[in-house]
Amino acid sequence: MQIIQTDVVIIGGGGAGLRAAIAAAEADPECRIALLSKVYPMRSHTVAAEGGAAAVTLPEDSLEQHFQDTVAGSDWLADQDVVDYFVSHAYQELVQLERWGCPWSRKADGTVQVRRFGGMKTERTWFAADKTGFHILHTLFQTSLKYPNIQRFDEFFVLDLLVAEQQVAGVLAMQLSTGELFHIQAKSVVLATGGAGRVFHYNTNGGIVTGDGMALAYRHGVALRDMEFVQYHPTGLPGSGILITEACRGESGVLLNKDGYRYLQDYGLGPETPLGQPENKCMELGPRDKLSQAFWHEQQKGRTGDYQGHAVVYLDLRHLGCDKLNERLPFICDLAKSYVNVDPQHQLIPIRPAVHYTMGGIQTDVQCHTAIQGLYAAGECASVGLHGANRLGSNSLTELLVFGKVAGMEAARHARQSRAVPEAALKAQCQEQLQQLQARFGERQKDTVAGLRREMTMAMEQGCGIYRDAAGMQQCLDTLQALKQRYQQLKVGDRSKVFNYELLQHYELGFGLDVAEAMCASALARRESRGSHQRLDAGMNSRNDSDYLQHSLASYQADGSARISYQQVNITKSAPAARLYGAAQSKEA
Amino acid sequence: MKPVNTQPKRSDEPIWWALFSAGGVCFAVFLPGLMLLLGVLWPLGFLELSPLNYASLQQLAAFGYGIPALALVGACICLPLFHAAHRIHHGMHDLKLNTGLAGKLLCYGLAALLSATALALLWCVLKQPLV
Amino acid sequence: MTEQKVNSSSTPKPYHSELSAFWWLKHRYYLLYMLREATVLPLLFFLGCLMYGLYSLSQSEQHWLGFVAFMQQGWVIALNLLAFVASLFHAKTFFELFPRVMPLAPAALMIAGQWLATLGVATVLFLMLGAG
Amino acid sequence: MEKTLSIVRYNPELDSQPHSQSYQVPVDNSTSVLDALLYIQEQLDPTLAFRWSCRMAICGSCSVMVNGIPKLGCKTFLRDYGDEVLLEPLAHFATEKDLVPDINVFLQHLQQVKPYLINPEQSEQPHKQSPQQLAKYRKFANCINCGLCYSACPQFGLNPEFLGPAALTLAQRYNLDSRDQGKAERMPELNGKNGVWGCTFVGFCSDVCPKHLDPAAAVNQGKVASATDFVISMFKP
Repeated sequence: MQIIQTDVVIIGGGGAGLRAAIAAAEADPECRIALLSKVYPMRSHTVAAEGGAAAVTLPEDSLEQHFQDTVAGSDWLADQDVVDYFVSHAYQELVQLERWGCPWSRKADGTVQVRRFGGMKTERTWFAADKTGFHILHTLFQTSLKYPNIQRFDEFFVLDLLVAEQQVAGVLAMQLSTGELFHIQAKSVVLATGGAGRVFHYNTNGGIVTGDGMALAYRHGVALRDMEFVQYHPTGLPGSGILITEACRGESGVLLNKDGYRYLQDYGLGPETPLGQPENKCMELGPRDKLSQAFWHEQQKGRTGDYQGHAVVYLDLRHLGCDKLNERLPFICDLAKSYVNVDPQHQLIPIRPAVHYTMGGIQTDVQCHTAIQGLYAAGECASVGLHGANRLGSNSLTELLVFGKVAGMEAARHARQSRAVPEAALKAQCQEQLQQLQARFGERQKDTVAGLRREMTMAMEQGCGIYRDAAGMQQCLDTLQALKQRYQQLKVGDRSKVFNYELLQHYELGFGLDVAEAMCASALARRESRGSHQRLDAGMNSRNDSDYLQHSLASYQADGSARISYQQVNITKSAPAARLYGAAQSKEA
Repeated sequence: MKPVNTQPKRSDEPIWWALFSAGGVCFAVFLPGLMLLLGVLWPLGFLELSPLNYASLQQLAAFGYGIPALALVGACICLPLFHAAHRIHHGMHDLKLNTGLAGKLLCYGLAALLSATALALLWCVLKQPLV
Repeated sequence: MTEQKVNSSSTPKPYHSELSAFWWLKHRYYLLYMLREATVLPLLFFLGCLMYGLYSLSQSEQHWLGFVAFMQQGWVIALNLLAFVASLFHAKTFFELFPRVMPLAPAALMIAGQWLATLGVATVLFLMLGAG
Repeated sequence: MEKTLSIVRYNPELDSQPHSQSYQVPVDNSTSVLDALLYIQEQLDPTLAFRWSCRMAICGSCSVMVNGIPKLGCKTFLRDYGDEVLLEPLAHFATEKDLVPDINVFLQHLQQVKPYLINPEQSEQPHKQSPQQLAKYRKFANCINCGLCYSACPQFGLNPEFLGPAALTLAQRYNLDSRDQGKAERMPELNGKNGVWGCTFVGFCSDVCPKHLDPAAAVNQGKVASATDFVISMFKP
């Protein structure tokens, strides 16, 4: 086992991790930063974000409106102090990225262009064609190359956080190319490991999005917050779940059912807006939870089409014309041609909802602190309290930047003043992990990693989908617990040290099972419907502020199960009200 | 991993590349017509090519076509020579014949030598007394 | 950003395979590349002919007639025909590369312009030498 | 319907050199090379090693040689191939295991060209940049670092110190950016024999680029820049 000493360890090389690394490097040039990632940073899933990043930009817009949209979008489960901080720091972060070279799309006068996005009152989404996440990630990665105090550990997989006396002291990681273990000692650790969409079967996420960081913190006693809120993106490709950005609708794309009818007008989002003239917060520009739920209802009514056995509705971009499609949505055209053999200029794109984003995550305060001293979290793996029960599109890319920076600066600050942790305790932890690692190897039995993973993802799909009920969730929870039992017996047959992906996936499955259980248990406990969490059970199919205007907290118990408790939501200026979209909100305003 | 050399030596390739490019243009623009005419059609007797006899060429030379003739030799012989030298030099590397500096000297040296010879021959033609 | 400094003395080595000198036979694209590079070989032959002509011109009419006879031999004509074809292949590749290296105008326009130049030069040569 | 995938495998702990192994894979009209690899790993042989993530041609992980041509596994469909398909690790890189190439040399080359905006001016406001100025470099900013161009480039195969298509394209991307002032810092790398002058315009890199960003053009535009820089340097003391 190699021992490496550093000041700040950042786990995850995506948008949040890179932003944190740069922030720490700038805050303190003396600070040694180790950036660990299980893939090369530019492979991180930030790369797949398409639509854009939100910040108040136009003169007619205001921080107040961005705040209101975000809070209403969250179904009042966002912490309003956090939203306040977020909206007021969003613009400067996007400008910072611009000054680092991000190729934002421009207006003719050379200023930054903004586009419409779902649930947003005003155009405030910065974009770089339809590859915004890609450009943000590569800009951050390339910028990070400037800083000599950022040391990269590419393709290192973190097996455990090292914690003693409620203070983090480093991580234990495995170098994938050699199988060698590294004890990396640090004073601060930032978790920036992304979401957990891969615990569901149909999702827009890359194969790496397995919830590792959430499980790492969870197992050390940090609560996972609001895990029942899992966002279904309304427009994924059938089968693969490949993301078709909301920007399609921002650019005036419309959704049709199998009869060619713009069905969203039946679900509180109408009246129908004229083709090519989208209106903010109406019809196709409603929030993602409402749109995905509308799909479910259409399916129940038998009004969805069929694409190779998948129920679908259709995204119509034909009226945008060749030039606009090429300028604004070139990647989408490419994806549609490659993966469903459709030319959006002339044909409808079959789409259906797919799991996209975990609103919940590692509980942190507005400064990204977790319950463990020196341990921070940012980005999708964290629940800083921004998204509540439903995230608005284009808030998460900005979140990476705003809170990635906070986490990096806080981690660097903490590293300067933290005290040493007794080494003996850490050594023991490393030894224990080493033993656990050895115990994973053995003769393969009937169960395989891939088999158990499939059972988990199907169970989540069935039990924790767009609409949920007690029986389905209970069944899902039982399945997950049974799978965890079987997981204990599951052995890795491949004993090779170099790029042992069977071993890696074994770990990932273990992390995923814990996260899935936290999701399911949190969902079962929330006996109301709010945002992305919609229940069919009698008496629970509407919002219940008197009992559930609270964050759920899932805590890891000794037996591996989740204990659910609740935490007050921080409400400062926006009292809970009805979420209004379509004509209703216009009247209100 | 090897340490990165942050200030690598400036390559002299721009000189050869410029000559190569100029020669490439000549090869593509001037030579196809010339090759077809002088190399194929004329020897086959498809064309009269009345100016292409010894006496007329001599007269052309005598009546002050020195500068155009120089340009013609430059464009049709010298620059294409450097074009060829450049491709052969890189072609050796492509074939893993690592001839190093010697190969480079040979390629561009020969091109220079032959160019000089062509110009010298032109000089002789122009200086020749009219018969 | 610094690279990770990691001791890996005991670890198994990645497999390196050397590129063979005949890598260009492996794929049609590479073969075309090598053909493009090889267009200079018949070019050199033609340049030799030109220099021979120049030499004979500098000597005497006798020499000149010798050169004319040389040019009329079958194998010389064949090689020069090859050189002509090679020059066209070279021209095609060269004209297509030019707008990518210097994107001054739409590529198709630049390519057409260059072919026009080649055609123009050939026409002038015909008129000067052939028509008289 | 089924197809046979011949996969070149190499386990450094056991093998002295690579060998190929065949697998039968069920295939339909939408099966990509990546889908087939995942099928093998999940159903037939969990020891098979390859990289992948986004499966939508943007993360650049799943690069592999398909019948001798570098391709993104997720964007290459078996419907376009015959009954037998050969998969090999990316050419011109060392192979760590099976289909996993060692791309550290590529990352080092990227770093060498200083691929970030260099501009000492401090401001709280964004630069102005017209759509025309953006269009000048935007194409070259679309590189996903998949490394296919390195596998297509014989010059990189012959000389691993050649900076290669993607790194030189990235240098050109920043040199062409109206907001950048770092060209002078980047040129020394480009001016060397392993910089732009290592290229002989084979052009295959542009052919295999999954994002069609024409790295060969970028590199050769770099030659013009380097030649200009050469002339300027002659007039400087």
